Amino acid sequence: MDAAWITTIVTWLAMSIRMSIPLLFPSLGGLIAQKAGVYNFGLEGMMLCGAYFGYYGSYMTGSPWIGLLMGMASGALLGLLLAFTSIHLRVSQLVTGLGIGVFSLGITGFLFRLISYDTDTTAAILFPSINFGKLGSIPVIGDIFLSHSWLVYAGFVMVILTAWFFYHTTSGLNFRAVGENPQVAETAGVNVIVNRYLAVVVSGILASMGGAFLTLTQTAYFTENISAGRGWIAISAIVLGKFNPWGVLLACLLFGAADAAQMQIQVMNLGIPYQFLLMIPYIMAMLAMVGFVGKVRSPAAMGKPYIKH
Amino acid sequence: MAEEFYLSFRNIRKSFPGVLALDDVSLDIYKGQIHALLGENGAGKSTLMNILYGLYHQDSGEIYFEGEKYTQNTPKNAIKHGIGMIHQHFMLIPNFTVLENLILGQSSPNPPKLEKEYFRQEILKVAEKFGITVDLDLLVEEISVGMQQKIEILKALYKGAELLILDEPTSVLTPQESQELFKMLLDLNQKGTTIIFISHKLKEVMQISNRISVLRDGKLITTLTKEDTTPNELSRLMVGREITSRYEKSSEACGETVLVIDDISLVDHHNHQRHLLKNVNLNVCRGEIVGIAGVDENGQKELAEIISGLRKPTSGKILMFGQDVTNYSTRQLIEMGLSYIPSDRRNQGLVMDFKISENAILETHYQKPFTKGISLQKKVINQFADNLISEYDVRTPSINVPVKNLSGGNQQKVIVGREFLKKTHILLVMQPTWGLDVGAIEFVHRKLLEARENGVTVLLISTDLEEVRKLADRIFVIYEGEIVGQADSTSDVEEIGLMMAGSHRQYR
Amino acid sequence: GPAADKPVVEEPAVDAPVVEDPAVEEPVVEEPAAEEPLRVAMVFSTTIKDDGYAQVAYESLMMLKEKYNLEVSYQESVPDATVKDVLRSYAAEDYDLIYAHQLYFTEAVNEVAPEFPDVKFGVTGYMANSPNVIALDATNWESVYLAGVVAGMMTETNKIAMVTVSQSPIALKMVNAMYMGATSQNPDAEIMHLFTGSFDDVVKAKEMATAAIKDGADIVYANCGIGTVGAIEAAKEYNTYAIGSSVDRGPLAPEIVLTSNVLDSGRYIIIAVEGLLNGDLEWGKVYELGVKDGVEYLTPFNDAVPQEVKDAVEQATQDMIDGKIATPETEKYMWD
Amino acid sequence: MSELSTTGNISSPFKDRVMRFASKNMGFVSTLISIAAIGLALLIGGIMISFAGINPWEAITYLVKGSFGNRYGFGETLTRFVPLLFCSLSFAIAHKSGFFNVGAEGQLMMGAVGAVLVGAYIQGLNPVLHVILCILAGIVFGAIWAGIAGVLKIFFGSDELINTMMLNYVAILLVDYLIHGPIKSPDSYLYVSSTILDSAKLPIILSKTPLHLGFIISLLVTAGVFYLVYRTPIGFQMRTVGANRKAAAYAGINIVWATVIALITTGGLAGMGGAIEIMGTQFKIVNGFSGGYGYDGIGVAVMGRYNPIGIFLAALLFAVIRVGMGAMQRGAGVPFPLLNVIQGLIIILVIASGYLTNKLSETVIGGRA
Ligand SMILES: Nc1ncnc2c1ncn2[C@@H]1O[C@H](COP(=O)(O)OP(=O)(O)OP(=O)(O)O)[C@@H](O)[C@H]1O
Ligand SMILES: Nc1ncnc2c1ncn2[C@@H]1O[C@H](COP(=O)(O)OP(=O)(O)OP(=O)(O)O)[C@@H](O)[C@H]1O
Ligand SMILES: [Mg+2]
Ligand SMILES: [Mg+2]
Repeated sequence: MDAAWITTIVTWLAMSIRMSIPLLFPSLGGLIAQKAGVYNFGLEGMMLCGAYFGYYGSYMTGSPWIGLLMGMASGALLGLLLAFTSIHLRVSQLVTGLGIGVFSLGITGFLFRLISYDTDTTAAILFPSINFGKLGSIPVIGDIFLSHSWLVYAGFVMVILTAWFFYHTTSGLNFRAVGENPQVAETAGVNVIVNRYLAVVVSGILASMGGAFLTLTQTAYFTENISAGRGWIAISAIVLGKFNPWGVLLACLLFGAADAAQMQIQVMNLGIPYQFLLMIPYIMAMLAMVGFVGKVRSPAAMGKPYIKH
Repeated sequence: MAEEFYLSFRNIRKSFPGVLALDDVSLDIYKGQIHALLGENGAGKSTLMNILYGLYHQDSGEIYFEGEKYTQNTPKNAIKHGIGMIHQHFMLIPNFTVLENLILGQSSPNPPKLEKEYFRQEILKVAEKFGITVDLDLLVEEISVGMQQKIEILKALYKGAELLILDEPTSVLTPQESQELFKMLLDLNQKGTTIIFISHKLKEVMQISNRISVLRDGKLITTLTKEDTTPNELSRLMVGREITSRYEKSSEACGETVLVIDDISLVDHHNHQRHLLKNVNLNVCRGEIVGIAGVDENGQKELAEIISGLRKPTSGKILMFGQDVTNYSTRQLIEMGLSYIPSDRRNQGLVMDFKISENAILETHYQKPFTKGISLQKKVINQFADNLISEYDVRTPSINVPVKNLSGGNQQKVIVGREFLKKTHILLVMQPTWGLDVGAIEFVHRKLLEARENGVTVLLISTDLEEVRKLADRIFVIYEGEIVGQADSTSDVEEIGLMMAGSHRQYR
Repeated sequence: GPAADKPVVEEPAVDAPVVEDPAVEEPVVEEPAAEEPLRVAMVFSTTIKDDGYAQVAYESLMMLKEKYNLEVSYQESVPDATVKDVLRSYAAEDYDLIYAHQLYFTEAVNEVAPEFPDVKFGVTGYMANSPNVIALDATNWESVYLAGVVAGMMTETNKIAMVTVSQSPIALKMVNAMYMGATSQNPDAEIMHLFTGSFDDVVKAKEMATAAIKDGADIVYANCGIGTVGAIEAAKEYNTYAIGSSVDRGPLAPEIVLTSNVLDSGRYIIIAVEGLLNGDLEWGKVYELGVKDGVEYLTPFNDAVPQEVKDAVEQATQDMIDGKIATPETEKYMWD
Repeated sequence: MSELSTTGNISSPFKDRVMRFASKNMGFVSTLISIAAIGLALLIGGIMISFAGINPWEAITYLVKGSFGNRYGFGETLTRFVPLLFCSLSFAIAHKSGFFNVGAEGQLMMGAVGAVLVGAYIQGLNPVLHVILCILAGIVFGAIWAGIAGVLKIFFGSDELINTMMLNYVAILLVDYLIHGPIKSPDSYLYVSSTILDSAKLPIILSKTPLHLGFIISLLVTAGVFYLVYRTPIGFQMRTVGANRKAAAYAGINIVWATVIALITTGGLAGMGGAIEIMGTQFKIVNGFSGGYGYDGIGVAVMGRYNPIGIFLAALLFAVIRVGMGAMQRGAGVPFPLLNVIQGLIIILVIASGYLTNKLSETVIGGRA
């Protein structure tokens, strides 16, 4: 295999990882909410807010950390809103989510216009890629795995944490029970309401981190609707990943890789109509569902409000 | 005055949309006693207990527990106060393992880690102590209802309680299993555990309880001590009339054979070595009740599904009125006059979110008179449903109530009514009286006998040996998918019991 | 196909109003101030905050508002599907000039205009079939051709990455112009044409450019809406030369942005409004404006660009004005 | 157990009277509640608008004037209403049949393609026939698109949420491809589809407005759909399968058949919406011609609580938003993002206000039925 090919593949893999992370954070967020029985269809909106406030914080204070915190705070607030409507008011989680999406699109756009109304948008300070010193320059490995900013690795760590929490802690067991059958959980003395609130707020925070990832590591600029539908893909990544953190990771990598592959093919200029190339990730997802995912079992109480008499 | 009692309910009132479930109920429980709650379906037994345990909240009234006013009734608090409850509808999560279900809510020895192995040991100890054998690693959805019941019991025993509530714990146990349970209960009671026991089976109540309270229509009728009452009095108090427990039926010779089960076998999809059913042969005559006795999960469900066209056998034939119907669809069979009362009312028999009226026409909706041309006839349907709830005594504010809001007993009556009210030649009934009160049971039994008189062919599948012996002309015993023996109402209970348990067989 | 009904190119030298420094516009300012102000409406297909095409025009509109105290109104993010309704509503609210700033609005404008003969319509497009319509557009290729000249001479790998949103006729025209410009100086130059499929996906644009760079491209030319920013960032990260588009992208990365080809999309509305005020604009015509009209140009080069390149661009510009350079194809890639 | 008076355990004569009124006019009351919610949303939005230095009252008046105040706006509103109605029906019927169809957007697009193929390329038909054929084509294309997800669900048990969502993206790209090549208009300089022939266009029913016959059709279809679902055996079967597959099987209902019908209807409705949008207003496919009708349709169905009147009102609301917000921009110069903010607020608050309605109907009528 000649050098050109190797570079192509290396680029592709590194790119796949970068493309997956902005899906991974919201997917994990959505997963956590859904495991507790609440559908988070607000991921897209929460990403947008994360992206905007991440950008804003970093650009105002010059510290991406403060940006990240502001982004997460915004996500937490939206999470709180969704938690309230779905847990206390028991109204449609789907539609509240859609509403949060539209609202966030608007509010971020509006605020963005307030801070900059002239042509030259101002750059935010980005998180640098971690410098692994010598390791970084290991040919293939270095380029693929050691060329990213800390948030990328944080994403992977989150996967491990979530998996550990779900399957290796008592609170994780109770947590999953809440999503399977709140009444059973309650009879076992588990506080359904608290668990669900936590879940949804955390999911908001994670989703907003996904957004902040875009403006704090990928591009230094916020643009209206920068999340560009990733929040929706994230929702399918959850099902594709069979509601399991590791599965979700694979699903996000699949989407990322497919998207990256699609770009690589464009670079090769094979004369395939670009629309078909852009379809690849979506078709892949469907094939994956049929191929090796099969029947997915969602948490039994997902989307169902818990009524106590 | 409340002080002297261990537990006191004072003027408890609880209403659900359109239903007054508990109407000013006051009840006292002595420490160290076994106190039984009796009452018709929908009388309010479960609701009262669910309130104590904190699943529901009373609209008004107080609870006094160990001399103090017990205000914060939540499950968490109940557990803290040493109240344990075995719920009527199993509080188990189907796609969690048995172990996970048992650990749920327990605090780990070294948090936050989930010490599965530690719990496994602990639980196995308890299980052993009470002689319960369980595979902790199976998913709950994979185990039989009877087993699930035992898991519920184990859960309560493991968590340990000073006050143990059991809501219809025996409804799916075999007589032997029930006896084992009672041994445990008495044992616990010796050690000072107070027990509240809900059951529809008067024998059991008389056997183990010290005091007995009767609820009717959400009101407390009376509380008696076992010594100064009798089963007949109790049933009169519950239902308001005498209940006969013996039926005499005309013994007529077998007419034409209507239903032939010809050498049916069914192989397990997942494990081809395993037979769910093995060479089952049966002939059922017109106007005869054939009972199939057996411990739960010995192939009864599969047999019923094959007869009703929901499953195809691996080999063998089903004949009805002489035609081979093995490959008929369920609808075709229904149209031929097959009626089926499945055992799982909540998942198989009813659509819980549908109104009573809609559930009443689940199978016949497309036929005249319910459908004319392309449209459903609301009026006709409602009349039909109204007639059903009055004739079958379904306790509900209206036919527009979703059946999920009915007490399970009343849910069952809806199914029974539906199946009896449509044209029926062959009646396939499975566990027709699970969770029913004595009145309702007698009612269903009478209906079955009535059908028999009218020449309907009845195949009665039940784990309740008493029931089978009472009703069936001929009894077959099924064990691990095979018919292992035949008997009749005169045969010796012991022998049948042994066959059910698989430790004895007539056929080879 | 489209080639057939390609817009007729007028002799702009005559028709196109010479656009001088606004400051000199004295006489005009007086009269409109007298009677009640001119009412001008503008329709955009994207957000006006797109850092380019729409935003520049929006800013011109605001400038005009100040200068001639116009009464202005605008609607942004109007989908092609509903633009007719927007135009009609504006006409009903009797505006004097309704300007639709988007090629894809051309047919709608020409369809609606006849319904309102006494309202003037303008469109950034290619067709003006009714006497109350003007269509103004850049050649959409001349300055790209010049950028191509730069790219062709500056590339060492002979691989020039070009990121656009889609394969619209305009996009193809630009790609081909880039190709012609580049090959005019360097026959071995190749173009890698990449699509983001979206006007606002910055991240994707950046990844696309990255892919191209990794694949050997050493010049990145991006013309993909907001995405352009992302593409230039990629070039910055890999310290590869980039050429900006539609507005001056120098500020984003002065050291690597060689130049930007500006299509001054802010100019059309100015021409339309001032033309209406001075009455020196001929309606029912298509104006295709380019290098010679100062609507298209390259921004000042950065220091990396050697003199010979500057000269070559100089020369090419002259040839263009003399009409020595043929219009590129809009149908297919000219290299296959 | 003894029955309760309809007023539950609420005393006080006044409350009593309120309750009795509510019990008789639940629909009306819930509408009032929603309107109050909209009012609140506009209030909050208004405050933000005034931050942007615009007179909020003026802005709000433009919202109403633009969508109802003048003849054209009125017609435009009802025109937008049509595809919204179709998409919400599509979602609603899928929901009733236990199929989570978020794919109306894609199905609508494919329906439009069908309409263009028949409408633009089949010549010399008499109008009535041509129109009917176009609509049928729309239905078929939409149904096929939904059918893909359906087949995958029935035969591979794969989740329809993903598949319908993915199929939306695929449809958008596919349509984009088609208008770049196969069905590109030969006489346009742009990449748009061929225009359908006059014989396939729906007549305008309100002169000097874009309002077309599709509006009437949509109302008839709504009636038809609800008749199908609640008054016919097949509808009964669809609902049963949706509510409890097992019980349906035990009742001898043919699950596959019922599912197939459900799929055809859900996809067909969205497809029909697309066809009618083309035949009534757009006449050709331009890029991004749907603009999210499919997604709004979900909101409409849920807000409308899956009942005809509810859906009618909710669809109207969304149409008013779509049209009125344009007017707010043009008239009062409200910045575009703020319009999204307001729209978002309306959606969230209206759906949240459903809580009150639920509470009321529980205490009043009994049961969450
Ligand atoms: N969650 C609920 N929602 C609505 N109605 C309810 C609910 N729980 C109980 N009910 C009604 O309250 C009444 C009492 O029900 P409950 O379950 O206490 O009866 P029960 O004595 O347990 O009957 P069974 O012997 O069948 O278990 C019944 O009519 C039932 O329909
Ligand atoms: N949250 C709820 N909403 C509506 N109905 C409910 C709810 N919880 C319970 N029910 C129904 O009300 C009835 C009474 O509840 P309960 O748990 O006491 O069951 P039950 O009456 O003892 O039924 P069974 O006899 O089948 O075991 C049950 O049939 C149950 O299905
Ligand atoms: Mg009960
Ligand atoms: Mg019961």
